[in-house]
Amino acid sequence: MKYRVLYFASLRDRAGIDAEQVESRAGDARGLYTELRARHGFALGEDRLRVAINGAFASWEQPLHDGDEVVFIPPVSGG
Amino acid sequence: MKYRVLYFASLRDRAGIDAEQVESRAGDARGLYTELRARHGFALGEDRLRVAINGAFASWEQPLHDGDEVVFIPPVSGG
Amino acid sequence: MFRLSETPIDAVELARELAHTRAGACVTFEGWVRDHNEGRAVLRLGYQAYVPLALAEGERILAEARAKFVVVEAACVHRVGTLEIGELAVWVGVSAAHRGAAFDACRYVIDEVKRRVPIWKNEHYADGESGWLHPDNTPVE
Amino acid sequence: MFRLSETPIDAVELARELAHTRAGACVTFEGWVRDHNEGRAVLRLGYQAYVPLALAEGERILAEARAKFVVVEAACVHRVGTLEIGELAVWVGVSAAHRGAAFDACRYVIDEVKRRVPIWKNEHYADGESGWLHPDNTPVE
Repeated sequence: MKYRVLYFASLRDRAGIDAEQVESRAGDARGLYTELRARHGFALGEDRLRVAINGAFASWEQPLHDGDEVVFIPPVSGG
Repeated sequence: MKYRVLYFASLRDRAGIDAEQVESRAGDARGLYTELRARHGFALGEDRLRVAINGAFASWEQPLHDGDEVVFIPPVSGG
Repeated sequence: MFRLSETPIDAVELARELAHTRAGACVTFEGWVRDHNEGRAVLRLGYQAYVPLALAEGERILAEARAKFVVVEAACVHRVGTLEIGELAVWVGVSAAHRGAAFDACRYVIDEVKRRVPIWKNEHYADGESGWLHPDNTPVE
Repeated sequence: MFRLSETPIDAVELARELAHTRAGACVTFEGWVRDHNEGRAVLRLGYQAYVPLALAEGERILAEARAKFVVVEAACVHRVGTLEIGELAVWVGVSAAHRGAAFDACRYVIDEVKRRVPIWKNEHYADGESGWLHPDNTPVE
């Protein structure tokens, strides 16, 4: 399936891109992150991240569908 | 002795004056208030008031001196 | 800086004086004249103050806030005289490196000002009556 | 109303929208860019946001504040992009009939915004380094 992945903060710096189309057989965000972490060498583990799917917070186990927008949310620091 | 007494809020309304010179034999604010309460018919008892002498909070028993400025402070309501 | 003002309070000008490159947080409190109190329609307010003691007590409260909380600047201005509905009656501003101290100090100052500073509020009601109020907004007599 | 702004925040204009004749209290919080953090000299900041989720989460927080506390108006604007020292990074304003609710709601909004809204601060230090920060202002990595 194809997913659109957006990167922010330290993940963006590490990946070197804001966003990418990903072709993957991962059926949830957990599997997808494992793949992308290996590819880009992300330092942050899943326990430090939250997941958003199509603009809403979601669980790591929520099934992904073709075309979903997936965002791994590093620890926030607004304000 | 002569004291200068200032009135505020409901005491001012009741006395009908902002301030007055008072000739009194009272040696402290407690005695002075007893006299003035009888004269002006103040509703507020001592337990509802604080005392200021020469611009600083003071006790009801602090000895008064000739020429002191005495203020009986009704419950405040700024803000 | 604690002041009493007979003219409208300029909150923008006051807030400017709180700024400092060390300060990361600024909390302000504004007390406005409401159109009602305890269920009665209010037309306007009058504030009386025993000026020298109000100034001294106000400065004492600001000094206490600076001692209790790690703040950069703390200031308060209170109106006296006649105020219409919606007018700014009291302004408190605190800047600090961190927001916890700014919130706590701002709250401390307005709570203590209302509790201790010799200022009295006289509400003028729509029914033609008026009355002096307690700190809890109930009538004095 | 929760907004993200790429241009300087006009706190005066925002505060005007909080006024209401029912409101007797207004508390505002301003977060300014400090010249230091954790002992390091800071030159400027950059804020990134995941915009649609930041807006949704910001509105959710304001709705929670309105449900938890008796307020008249509650609003928040957060800057994104590059900010210099002393610039206003985030503004929260709450009006209410009584000051307790205004303080508590304002504090709730800024605490939750810092904890939950997907906005990231990148500090640029005087020594040429930069780094993404945690909510507790320690570096991410």
